[in-house]
Amino acid sequence: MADEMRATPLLDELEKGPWPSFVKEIKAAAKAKPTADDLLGQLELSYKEKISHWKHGGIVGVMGYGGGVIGRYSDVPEQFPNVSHFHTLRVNHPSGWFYTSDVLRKLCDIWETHGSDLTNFHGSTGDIILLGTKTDELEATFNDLTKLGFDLGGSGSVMRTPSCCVGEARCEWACYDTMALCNDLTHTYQDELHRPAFPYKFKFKCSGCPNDCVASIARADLSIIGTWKDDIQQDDAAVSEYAAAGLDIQKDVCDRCPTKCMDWDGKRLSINNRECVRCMHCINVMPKALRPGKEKGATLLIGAKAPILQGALLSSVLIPFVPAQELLETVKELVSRIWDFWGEYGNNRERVGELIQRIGMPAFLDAIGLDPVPEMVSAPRDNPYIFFQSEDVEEGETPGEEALDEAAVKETK
Amino acid sequence: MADEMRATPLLDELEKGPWPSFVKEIKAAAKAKPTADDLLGQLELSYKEKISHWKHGGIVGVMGYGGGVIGRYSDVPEQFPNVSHFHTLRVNHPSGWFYTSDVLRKLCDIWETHGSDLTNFHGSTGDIILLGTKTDELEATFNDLTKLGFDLGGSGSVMRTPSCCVGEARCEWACYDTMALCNDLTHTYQDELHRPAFPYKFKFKCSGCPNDCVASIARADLSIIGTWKDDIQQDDAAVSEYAAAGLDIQKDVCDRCPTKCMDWDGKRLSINNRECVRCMHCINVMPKALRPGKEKGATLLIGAKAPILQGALLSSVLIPFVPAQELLETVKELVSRIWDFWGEYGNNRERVGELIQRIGMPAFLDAIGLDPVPEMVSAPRDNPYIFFQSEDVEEGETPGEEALDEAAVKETK
Amino acid sequence: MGTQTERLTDIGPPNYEQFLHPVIKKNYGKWKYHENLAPGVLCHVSETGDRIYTVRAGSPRLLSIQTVRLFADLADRYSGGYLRFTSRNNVEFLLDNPDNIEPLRKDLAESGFPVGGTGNAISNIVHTQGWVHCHSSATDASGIVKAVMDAVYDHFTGQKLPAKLRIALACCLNMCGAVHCSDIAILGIHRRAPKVRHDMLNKVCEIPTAIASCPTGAIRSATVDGKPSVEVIDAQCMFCGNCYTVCPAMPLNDPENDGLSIWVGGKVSNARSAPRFSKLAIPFIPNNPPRWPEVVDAVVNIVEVYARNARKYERVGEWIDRIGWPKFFELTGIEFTRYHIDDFKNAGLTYARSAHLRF
Amino acid sequence: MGTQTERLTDIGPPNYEQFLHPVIKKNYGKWKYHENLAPGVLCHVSETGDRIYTVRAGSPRLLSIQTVRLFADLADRYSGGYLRFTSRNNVEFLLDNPDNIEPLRKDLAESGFPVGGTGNAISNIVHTQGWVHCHSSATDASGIVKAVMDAVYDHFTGQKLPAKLRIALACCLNMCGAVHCSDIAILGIHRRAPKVRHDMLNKVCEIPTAIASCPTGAIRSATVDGKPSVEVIDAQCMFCGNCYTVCPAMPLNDPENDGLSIWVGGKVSNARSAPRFSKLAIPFIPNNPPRWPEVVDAVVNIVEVYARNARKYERVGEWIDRIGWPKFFELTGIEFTRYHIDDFKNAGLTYARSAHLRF
Ligand code: SRM
Ligand code: SRM
Ligand code: SRM
Ligand code: SRM
Ligand code: SF4
Ligand code: SF4
Ligand code: SF4
Ligand code: SF4
Ligand code: SF4
Ligand code: SF4
Ligand code: SF4
Ligand code: SF4
Repeated sequence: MADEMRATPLLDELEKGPWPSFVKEIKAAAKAKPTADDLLGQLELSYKEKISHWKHGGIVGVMGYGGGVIGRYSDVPEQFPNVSHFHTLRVNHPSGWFYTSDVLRKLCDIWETHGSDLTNFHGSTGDIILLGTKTDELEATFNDLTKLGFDLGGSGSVMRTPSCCVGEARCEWACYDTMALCNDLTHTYQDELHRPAFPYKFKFKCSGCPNDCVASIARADLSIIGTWKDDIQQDDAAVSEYAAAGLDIQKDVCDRCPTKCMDWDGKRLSINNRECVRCMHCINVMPKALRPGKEKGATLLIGAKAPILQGALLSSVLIPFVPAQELLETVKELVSRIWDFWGEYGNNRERVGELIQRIGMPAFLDAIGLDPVPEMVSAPRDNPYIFFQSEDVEEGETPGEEALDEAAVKETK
Repeated sequence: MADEMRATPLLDELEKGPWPSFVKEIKAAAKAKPTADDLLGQLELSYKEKISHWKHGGIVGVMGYGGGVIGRYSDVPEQFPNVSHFHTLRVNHPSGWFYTSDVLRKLCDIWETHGSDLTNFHGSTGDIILLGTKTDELEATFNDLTKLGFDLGGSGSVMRTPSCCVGEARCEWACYDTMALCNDLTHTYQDELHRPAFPYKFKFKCSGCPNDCVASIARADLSIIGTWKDDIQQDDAAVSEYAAAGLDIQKDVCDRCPTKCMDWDGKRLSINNRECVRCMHCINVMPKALRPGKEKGATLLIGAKAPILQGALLSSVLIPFVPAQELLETVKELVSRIWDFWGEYGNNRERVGELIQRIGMPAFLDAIGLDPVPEMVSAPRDNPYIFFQSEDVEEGETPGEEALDEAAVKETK
Repeated sequence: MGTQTERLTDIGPPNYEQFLHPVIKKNYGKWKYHENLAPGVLCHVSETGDRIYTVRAGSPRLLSIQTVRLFADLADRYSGGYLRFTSRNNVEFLLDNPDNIEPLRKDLAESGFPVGGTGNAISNIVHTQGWVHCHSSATDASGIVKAVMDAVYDHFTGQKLPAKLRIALACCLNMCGAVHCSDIAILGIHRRAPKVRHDMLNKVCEIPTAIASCPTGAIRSATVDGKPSVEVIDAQCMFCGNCYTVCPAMPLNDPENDGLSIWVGGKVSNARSAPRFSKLAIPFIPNNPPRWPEVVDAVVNIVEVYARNARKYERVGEWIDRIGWPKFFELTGIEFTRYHIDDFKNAGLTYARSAHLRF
Repeated sequence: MGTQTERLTDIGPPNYEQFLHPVIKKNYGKWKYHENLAPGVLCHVSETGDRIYTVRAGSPRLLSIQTVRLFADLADRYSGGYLRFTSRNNVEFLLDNPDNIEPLRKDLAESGFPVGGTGNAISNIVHTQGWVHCHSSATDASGIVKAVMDAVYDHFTGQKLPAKLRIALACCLNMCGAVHCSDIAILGIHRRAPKVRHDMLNKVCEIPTAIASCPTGAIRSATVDGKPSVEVIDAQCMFCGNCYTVCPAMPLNDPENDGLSIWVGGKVSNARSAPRFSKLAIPFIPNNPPRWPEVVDAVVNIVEVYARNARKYERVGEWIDRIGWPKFFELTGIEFTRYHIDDFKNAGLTYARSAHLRF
């Protein structure tokens, strides 16, 4: 193929420096693959002109799937014919991104046969990204992938591949089995993942504790964050060792506790666990001495998303605590109610968090049949604009359906 | 007049109990005044029917003034003819609400001649309220008031009577002369106070320090709150006396400091004045030991208002610090620019705070010619929706346009 | 200003200086510190060593001239004729002679005016007109204030609370009295959409103004029996009353559905924490004149729970910051409902967007 | 699901269990505590006393199959063939034998892969496609990431920062890297309204969808040389790109006006303070490939000022909480402009509504 390399003076600058270079990666692939070589060329052109040379893809994909492939076309195909199509496949990753050398090699072999030799480990949703191939290779790639036991991830208005932190596989703080839950959800919702049936995308992310190592509260429509109900497990001997080893427990632990619910008298650390908000800080600082409690489970939060259209959202508390053993069932049951309502009342390209913003949490709770609890708010309303429901006022109209009335109605707000 | 009292079984219940009773006040007035007596009757009716019996006033007032009188009419005049009209006059109070027995008596005499004998000392804006008289008494009351040296306050879309805390008259913490400023503003803007020329009302309130004893940050379109620039004045001997007297300086002072910028080693209190946010707490707790600094002045904040229409607003920082001696001039100069812009661009019944909400602070600052400073915000924006101004942007071109073609079918993502 | 006739106009208020006690005039701007001698009694000490004594008495604010004259007499007798009113409508007598404090207190007590309201007390309730003078009131003001102050009287004459506790009342959403930043706010609310008086609307209101007045766009023009008028989409109305303010033909007063709501945790001062709005505690309590027992009980309950649980110097809102809202509802026994969750303009900014939870 | 043919479909991902190191399988859910042995090297200890050693190496994320195979070889050599990737796209080798740590580190170093990113370090930069694969990118992703990581390399291989420092990059406002909660976020932005391709718009887009896509209502339908199309009211456009996402005929890429913005102080974890968004630090830096020196300098400056001034355990945002935003701008020398003041949907909620000020 491309025996003597094309000139890429700009990109070559990015081979310098200590951090591993993506340019070296592309060049490595370019040795064998004209697609990668043309990618290199088009990228050099983008660096020169300071503009992307990709254009919107049409719908491309594999038979019977509504997503999983991102179509991309070069807008300078005459210069770079090998990337005139350059579609990526999104592939469900194994929970926790665990692999064996063997399975990785087999994935590489598949991509060597069908694609550009370029990948992302991983995409930010968590999928394995097979970066760039032609339309007619898609079906073949898919068939080899499924034979190896892999399947496509999502794109478009579908559920996206759930992701999770390493959890119980390698973390002492996991309050539930994140990898099992993530794997169960991915398998349970294969249809929702592969065939667009939603107003917009829907993402799950599972973190084993409030450190939230998969950033679920910032990126998931449903964020599942481990926590505990009882007291922090405390090993006084280990606390003393930390103190002896020079840790300033007052300053670095107690004073940093957001609720100041810890007391250190120089000998003994006492925690007022009823005031503790499970922030993890003290545990993070003294992993040998403190651990989450034994009554473990998770908090379910809803609605995170990126800024388009009305500004970014973090997920907000929907169910403060679900015991670990009830988690899968509770999530499934809850999600079915949420998807029903969202599917019916969500506008096109409206994330569930945006729907809640539009109609208000109270109407949303009515709709999915959840009772309001104070844990759902950082504070009650401060404005006096209370939409009293007809059933609560004298000579009111027929009760029932308020939520949906209000949902319909408050779109004007 | 009403020789034997009318029966008011409900209101009589409110003569019981230790707190001074407004019913007793109305009855006292009712002895001599049929108006007060009919007020009593109508109020008893309201208590029975749980509804107000006042109607919207038409515009009533005194010659040449556009406000200062609130017109009120009974909706049951046949039952209570003496309150068929029952208008109140709003009267500018002397700064700080200071009086002599002599001047109070003269005010009473005027009201005895022309009104219901009922008053409010004071209305929540700060005016003296002469509560209830007939239309044809208004002019006469006004003339007697002006002879005594009093004038009307505001109502409608005018500047309202400014108010201030007691300040330097009786408070050691005043960082500027609140009463002088309040009095100067009231006199400077008599025309704006008496003749509607604004989109809506405009209120000034002057507090001498961040304790804000006239609640200016919650109730004033322009809030003027005293503060200081240099270090807190500290009397170490007095600090020790507080400690000796049993004050827990660590717990009650240092630990309550919002920026934790105070250090108490059991002997000496040291304040990191650069971290101090002038909250007043430590001074409040130890008035003999700590006082505001010597470099005094005020912070100007803009835009507070009640919730109608878009929700209540607290004032926000416009000018972090104005030296005390420059305060009057600065406020006048600033206000003229604000009123010009608000007058031109404010919608009908739109407070200046609402105007700022609508167009955004940046545009407001441009309009009044003030430079942005970080003190104006609790934090910079978190949304990426920046309206870059044309002067900051190049006239750009979009290359590669020809490349767009119909091969790019409709996007689905 | 074509109105400048022989009449005196635009003279403004009299200059305050003529009303200042000589000791205050002399020490104006020279005050050094103050002491709280007893509830309602303050002593301010000047750099010059001079002292002025303040005796603060509670007032119903709605005063007959008879009572104003009584205050004048007491001032002549004890404070050289000098007195003032406070931003919370209490009356303050300014004495140069401490020996006059006790006799003044006695005389005030005999006439039924309690001395107090200073320090960590419940001071007078800032309030509004209510049924005494306002057409848009959803409730009375003075009556509830009287009933509540009777119930918390000992907190006015005492100073045993963790911090100042400010109560305010407004009789409709216009919130005259700015109750929106009070430790405890009592707010009159309507709960039914305005009943449009089609017969008169076109005569007494500008239809476009009425339509424009609605923050939720619930009002649209309509023709009713031939007359141009407006109609209100009930489901879209949150009863703010703004339409009634601009259009008399849209009354929303309603004996059955008007009532009170209770709000907590606001503050104005910058002391320690920043100023903040009060938050909803109780969405609705029916009007129950003459003494509104349910409102009184609700306020007393919040005050007592606060007094028992808050730490020194914690205002109500600061106490709740520490214990969290769930605990507030638990301790007060107040029910948390869907109405507590904001669904107005900035709905969503008050949702709990973290995993910080107490169990 | 009419697609159930002989083809395998909807099988989902392979079960993770088959990829777990035996020690992990055995101690799954039994981990007791961990130690950070060195930058990039963790030791997790189980209740059973077993230990698993993790060696974390930096990765460019965009990997050729050659490099993936290299990782596989190293895993075979040192970690029984077991490895994983992290949520920040680093690769982790899982070892049961600590003697393999050093040789593995050496081999990785020789192939150019640094070990680090644990503890109080700057870990890998979460990022997106950029010019490598996305049409809406206002900048490249991988190139800036490479240039920045070269500059902060010692913070990846070291752990000397006050706390973890998370950097993320997204090449347009869609924010695929979810950069909105990062200690330092690098965000590609457009600054010019879309140039409408009237010639083809009607053929490739639904006009109503295009109009509806605009959050500010800046798009309205128009007919241009007889063709149905849309026009953009420039003054109302804030360049979000949503119209381009739904309509290929509305490109807003522009070499002169596209570039970067820098955001600071966000976090995701609930440790100490609640999760929060990043706030605007620098509104615009022009694209300057191949190494974007201005962006690199801006990031390095913020990192170094933070490293010098923050206290132990203070994330960037927590540090700014303590010193205040004015001080942040003063210390970093970044100019505060009108663009820093929010004027979008909830404008006003970020205004300073207290008298708490430092001088
Ligand atoms: C590949 C990936 C970036 C990466 O390099 O890793 C990506 C790439 C694209 N994203 Fe994304 N998003 C990717 C993760 C995300 C994330 C992060 C996450 O999932 O945790 C977000 C923010 C979280 C969220 O969902 O809000 C994200 C928010 C968006 C949005 C804005 C969605 C919103 O509601 O605001 C769009 C716009 C859209 O959906 O039309 C978008 C659209 C796109 C499109 C499809 C742009 C388009 O219209 O074609 C990009 C295709 C690029 C390409 O050429 O391949 N992408 N996108 C990530 C998916 C890889 C994977 O499957 O693992
Ligand atoms: C008398 C007084 C209440 C009292 O009992 O003390 C009062 C009474 C009225 N206010 Fe007020 N407001 C009074 C202080 C306030 C305050 C407090 C303040 O000024 O510090 C506020 C909140 C602060 C603010 O301005 O935002 C206030 C916010 C309103 C509003 C809402 C304004 C807004 O922008 O949200 C209205 C509605 C309006 O203006 O149409 C209003 C309207 C009214 C009207 C005129 C109702 C009407 O439409 O006719 C009331 C006349 C009652 C009557 O029959 O006399 N009143 N009003 C206060 C004036 C006395 C005085 O001059 O000293
Ligand atoms: C007389 C008055 C000013 C006036 O010109 O009328 C006044 C006078 C004083 N205030 Fe005040 N405040 C007065 C209304 C206020 C208000 C406004 C209000 O209540 O509507 C506030 C804001 C309330 C709020 O935050 O919601 C107010 C917040 C304070 C504070 C801060 C308290 C706190 O911890 O938040 C202090 C400091 C303190 O008490 O330690 C203070 C302190 C003081 C001092 C001690 C100042 C001094 O050195 O003289 C004065 C005696 C206070 C006392 O009552 O013990 N004053 N003070 C007002 C009396 C009202 C009344 O009759 O009760
Ligand atoms: C491997 C990984 C999870 C995974 O399944 O991939 C992971 C693993 C661990 N995290 Fe994490 N975190 C990982 C991403 C995250 C993220 C998500 C992100 O960065 O996008 C966060 C949220 C970041 C944020 O707040 O913006 C995160 C916030 C934490 C924290 C809280 C730090 C803080 O003070 O805010 C801790 C506790 C600590 O470090 O003391 C923590 C602690 C840990 C511990 C010590 C947990 C344990 O006991 O094993 C693990 C080693 C940490 C280390 O690197 O020193 N992990 N951790 C992720 C490694 C990413 C990387 O390659 O660097
Ligand atoms: S989120 Fe918690 S449980 Fe999961 S890896 Fe991070 S620290 Fe461990
Ligand atoms: S977890 Fe957080 S809140 Fe709980 S005690 Fe530890 S530091 Fe305090
Ligand atoms: S605001 Fe400050 S200066 Fe004014 S009275 Fe209150 S404490 Fe004194
Ligand atoms: S005034 Fe407030 S911020 Fe300043 S030192 Fe005193 S307590 Fe701290
Ligand atoms: S609060 Fe409402 S009802 Fe009460 S006086 Fe003000 S406007 Fe009238
Ligand atoms: S009361 Fe308020 S919300 Fe209801 S119609 Fe009138 S203006 Fe609209
Ligand atoms: S951030 Fe924007 S430009 Fe970058 S990959 Fe995502 S959609 Fe494409
Ligand atoms: S870029 Fe965004 S704001 Fe501008 S026209 Fe398109 S959608 Fe509207």
